[in-house]
Amino acid sequence: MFDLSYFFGVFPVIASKLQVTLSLTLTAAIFSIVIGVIIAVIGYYKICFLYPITRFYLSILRGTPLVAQLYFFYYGLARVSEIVLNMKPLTAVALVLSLNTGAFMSESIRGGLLSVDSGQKEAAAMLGMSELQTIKRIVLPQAFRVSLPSLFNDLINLLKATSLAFMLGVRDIMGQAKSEGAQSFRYFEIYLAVMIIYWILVLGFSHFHKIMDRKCMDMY
Amino acid sequence: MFDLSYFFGVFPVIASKLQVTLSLTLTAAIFSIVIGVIIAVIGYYKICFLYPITRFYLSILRGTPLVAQLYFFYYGLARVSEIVLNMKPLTAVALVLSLNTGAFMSESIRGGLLSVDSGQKEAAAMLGMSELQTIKRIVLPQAFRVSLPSLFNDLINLLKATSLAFMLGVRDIMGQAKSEGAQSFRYFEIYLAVMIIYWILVLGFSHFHKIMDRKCMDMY
Amino acid sequence: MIEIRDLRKSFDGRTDILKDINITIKKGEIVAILGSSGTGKSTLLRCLNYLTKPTNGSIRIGTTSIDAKKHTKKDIMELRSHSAMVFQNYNLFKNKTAMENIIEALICINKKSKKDAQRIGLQLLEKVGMLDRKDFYPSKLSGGQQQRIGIARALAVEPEVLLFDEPTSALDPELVGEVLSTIQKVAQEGATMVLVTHEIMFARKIATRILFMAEGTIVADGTPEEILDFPKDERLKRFLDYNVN
Amino acid sequence: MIEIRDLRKSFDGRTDILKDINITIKKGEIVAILGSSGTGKSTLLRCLNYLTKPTNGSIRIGTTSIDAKKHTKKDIMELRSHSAMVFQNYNLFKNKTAMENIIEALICINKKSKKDAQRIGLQLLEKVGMLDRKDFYPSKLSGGQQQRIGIARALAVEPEVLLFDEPTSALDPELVGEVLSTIQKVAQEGATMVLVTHEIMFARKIATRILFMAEGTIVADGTPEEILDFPKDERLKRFLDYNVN
Amino acid sequence: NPVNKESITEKSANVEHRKVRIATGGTGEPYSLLSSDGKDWTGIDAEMWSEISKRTGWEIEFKQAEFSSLFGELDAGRIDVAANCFATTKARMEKYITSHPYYGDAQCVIVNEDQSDINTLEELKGITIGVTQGQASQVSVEKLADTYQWNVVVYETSDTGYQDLYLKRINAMATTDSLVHKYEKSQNMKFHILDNRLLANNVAYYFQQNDKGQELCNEVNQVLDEMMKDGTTSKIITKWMYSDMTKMIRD
Ligand SMILES: Nc1ncnc2c1ncn2[C@@H]1O[C@H](COP(=O)(O)OP(=O)(O)OP(=O)(O)O)[C@@H](O)[C@H]1O
Ligand SMILES: Nc1ncnc2c1ncn2[C@@H]1O[C@H](COP(=O)(O)OP(=O)(O)OP(=O)(O)O)[C@@H](O)[C@H]1O
Ligand SMILES: [Mg+2]
Ligand SMILES: [Mg+2]
Repeated sequence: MFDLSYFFGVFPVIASKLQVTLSLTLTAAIFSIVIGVIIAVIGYYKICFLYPITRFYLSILRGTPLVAQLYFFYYGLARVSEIVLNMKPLTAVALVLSLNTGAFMSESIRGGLLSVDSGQKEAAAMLGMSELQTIKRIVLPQAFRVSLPSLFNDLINLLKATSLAFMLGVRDIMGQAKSEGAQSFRYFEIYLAVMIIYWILVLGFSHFHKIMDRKCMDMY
Repeated sequence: MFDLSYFFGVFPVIASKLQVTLSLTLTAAIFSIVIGVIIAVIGYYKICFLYPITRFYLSILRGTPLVAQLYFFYYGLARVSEIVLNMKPLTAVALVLSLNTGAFMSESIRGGLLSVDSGQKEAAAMLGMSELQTIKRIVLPQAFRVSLPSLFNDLINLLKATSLAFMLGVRDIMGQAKSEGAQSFRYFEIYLAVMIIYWILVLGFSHFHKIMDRKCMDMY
Repeated sequence: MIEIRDLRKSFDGRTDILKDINITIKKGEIVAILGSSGTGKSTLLRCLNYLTKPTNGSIRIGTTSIDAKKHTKKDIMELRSHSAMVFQNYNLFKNKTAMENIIEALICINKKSKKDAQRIGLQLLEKVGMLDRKDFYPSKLSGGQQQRIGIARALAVEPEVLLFDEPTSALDPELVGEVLSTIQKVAQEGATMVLVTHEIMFARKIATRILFMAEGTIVADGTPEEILDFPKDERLKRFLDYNVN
Repeated sequence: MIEIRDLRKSFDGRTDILKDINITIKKGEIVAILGSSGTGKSTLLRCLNYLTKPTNGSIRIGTTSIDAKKHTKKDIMELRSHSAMVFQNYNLFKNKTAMENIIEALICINKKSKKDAQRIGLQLLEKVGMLDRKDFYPSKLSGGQQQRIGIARALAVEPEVLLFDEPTSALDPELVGEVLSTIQKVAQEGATMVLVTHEIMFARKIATRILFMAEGTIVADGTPEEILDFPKDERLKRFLDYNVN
Repeated sequence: NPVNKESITEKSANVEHRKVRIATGGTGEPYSLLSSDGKDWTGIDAEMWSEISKRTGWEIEFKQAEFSSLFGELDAGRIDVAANCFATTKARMEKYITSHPYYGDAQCVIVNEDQSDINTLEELKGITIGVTQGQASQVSVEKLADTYQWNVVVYETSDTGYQDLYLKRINAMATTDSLVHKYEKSQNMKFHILDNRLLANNVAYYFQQNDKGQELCNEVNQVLDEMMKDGTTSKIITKWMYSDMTKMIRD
């Protein structure tokens, strides 16, 4: 049933795409955390005209499936924009993933922002700190600790979502697995290989999470 | 290029699967919030022998792709378990989605739990409340407000993940869209229809979110 | 009623915040603890119901005795069942109204019906002059109002031992007077009390015995007269000299 | 220095917590506000720097005047730049150590170099007797220690107006004395001060003028002698009668 | 032997320089398979286009994309041809220009081995039958569903359908011969193919619905006709499908 030799043969083939998955994940993670923070802060202070815009952005990006977003971006916009037309598929995927994960992260961060008691914000205001200074120096560092578990949820979802690249013909781990599967139909072996690879990646993330968690805990 | 009449024709065809998507989402949502709360509480108190078990559960469920989980469950376990063999595909999908989303929700809730200051827990302990009573009556209600945005992130991810059902031959909105697309290749029209349907669903969720948010806000 | 033996507490494993504390308190005594800021008064009080876990030593309240080195969760729960505490920073439940804060333990520990609990709640709210604020959440109460709810919450469970950590810090003289009479009434009903306070006049009026703490130890122990009128310890003398009166 | 005109505040739109307050405070005055719990002392203080937005009326501090009905964010920022406040519940920054709490504004508002800021920070820590706790996070400080950091944080920015909300509630007499002398020293340097306190002796020692509040209005206003020794208002008389002394 | 990116480029370097961009699913022989580094292309379409390139001197550039994206690429004009042994259906032909068919794909119906006495669709009345989305058999089966009172389950990929059939969660599966052969071989399973066949579908290439597409299509049609006439197509198809399915092209 389970073909061990096939498994050991296919494992390195799939693992060879690690680099694509990882580089996509990390690139998009960096951009999305930036987007997430900015949108969360706008949402927190309900900054006049920016707020409705971000709400709309959130509702579209969170509200529609990622595949459809990528499709419209890469194939729809390509008809009107030379830039998109000539864009490398990897760039397009990274961009759409950043925008999408950014939307999710912004909500995770907003949750954390809610957890900081208003007393400290008042203290900052009374010292003459601007809202931006307050959020940067007082609120965000504390919100971060509370948001961390959710942000890692988002990161893991992002990692998995990079498999979207295969839609544009870029083979990541999952794309490679699908190709191999379509060829050999040995999905048990292939999925096991995929699970192990992702699992190790997520274990890596979790370790990183634990370190950050412990750092945050010191204060309390 | 964009065929309006095809769009209006395909829209109701896709929307006809709303019921599958919604019932899967709601069923799994209920189970996963229960799983999420239980695991979060175990993680919060690091309850002796349960804690490592839940950590392992989390690492597997969050660490491996949902497709692979479903495949191993529905096709792998079916070879050894009569129950799985005779399980309706919809049940299997709902089960795997609950277990998976539960893992994510548990982390979102754990973040919220971290936000409740220890002073209140001490007050509860001093009154003689057990840890379970404290968490139920004092900590969770307050954590909930902070976790809410992340939980809705998880809910939206769950909604999208129900498309996994198509793998087992159950057509939800996305499955219907894919299968229509494979027939006509009119992906622009089809994806637009899909986006609109999901978007409306998520708007519905967001409205619900806003109501709960406001309720929580009253206290502070 | 209360017996503390060789109590020692260190947060960082190096410096001792509490050093070899030995106290015996009899039933019905009202013990006030004085001492300057940061000497470990709150820590001592919190050790009494194991909110802060001592590093060393044993504590007995009523029939429950508990040792820092070996004890179970159940022991701690039992120890706590004998006492109730008013916190220095109130620690009210933020998701509960004033009334709900007071009756929380009645419903959830004493298994009183909601109606009974509310009857008791109303009496206590009346006693601390907060009837008109009964449905306010803590975030909408003034400092003194929060403190009074904290006191009412502790009184509600009618414990054998009451621990007060600066129960009057946010109260004006008028309310201090009322709290004083409430506490004295409870004391007459047989409860034992340990109060941390920095209001010497309040200590004099209420206490049957005063402990003076400095640098984690008890340096003076006696009746209010002995401690306040005829202080012997140098640090105590200096402490009293600064008294604004 | 400070001018309050027709100040009114209502949280729920029905009951007025503050009613038609009119006060003028001259430069260098030390004004103590007395009154029982829940009469609106903290609210009045918080209105002075718009942490609580008044429902009605205008406030002037120094050169900045601001009206409840029409003002910009910039106006509020400017108003706040004239004053600093010590909160009743301290409100320290939880993610910053004692030292960092004090120098936060120096670095971030006054644009001092880190070295300069720390020099000032050390002086202030010394003044409030907290040098040995400079790297502690607020959660690891005792109540009185937190309060002293709160005071140091407000003093650090050297504002024209200092607002104190029960600055000595968690302090023992020895420290109260020290805070008193610190505040008097700052006053001599020309700062104006408004203090909410319920320690009448403290008010008598420090204040050049005392306001007595009841039910959201100022019912008595005068020198400490006028207010404390020859009270006229009935409520004031009762309030003073309860004084534990 | 596989088509290789470099070899094609080399060959065409000295001929008239014209580049034709092809997208393919590339997920499996006998139709179309791209190697994991994306450089080699094998299967029917690979050999067909290798031959077309030889005859025209065009430079061939191929790339992989998932099913839905393939046509997105075509719409966006990033590619000129979609090639993956696509069956022609009415709906598809309305949206795109299709070349002349190069073979006809017949679909079969399979059941589990222990039901090898079943040989006609009549005997499968009222059962549950699986098909894979996008395959020509989906249309055929859905058309016949009423007649035979079938409960049709559409799968996203063939594999899960075969698995369900093997586990007897469904009774039959409509698929293609070549796929069944391949699956049986790789999984060590045995299915029974009914004698009764489903309809055949023509297989062709897709071009953009515009003048440029039409022009290219016409040129490709010319070559395809040539290849059909001299038996090259027949040879390629027979090599991969084990029978000459060019005979099954329908009008
Ligand atoms: N969690 C902690 N970690 C480290 N040190 C602590 C912690 N909690 C308290 N301390 C230190 O222990 C000492 C005693 O604190 P405690 O709260 O008992 O003082 P206190 O006598 O109640 O003072 P106050 O009158 O100011 O409330 C203080 O110096 C404080 O800095
Ligand atoms: N956010 C709020 N919403 C509604 N009511 C409030 C709010 N904040 C304060 N109050 C009410 O306003 C009144 C005045 O509060 P304030 O804090 O000014 O009292 P105070 O004079 O400072 O009392 P204390 O001496 O107890 O601190 C109180 O009765 C309180 O319940
Ligand atoms: Mg204390
Ligand atoms: Mg107040």
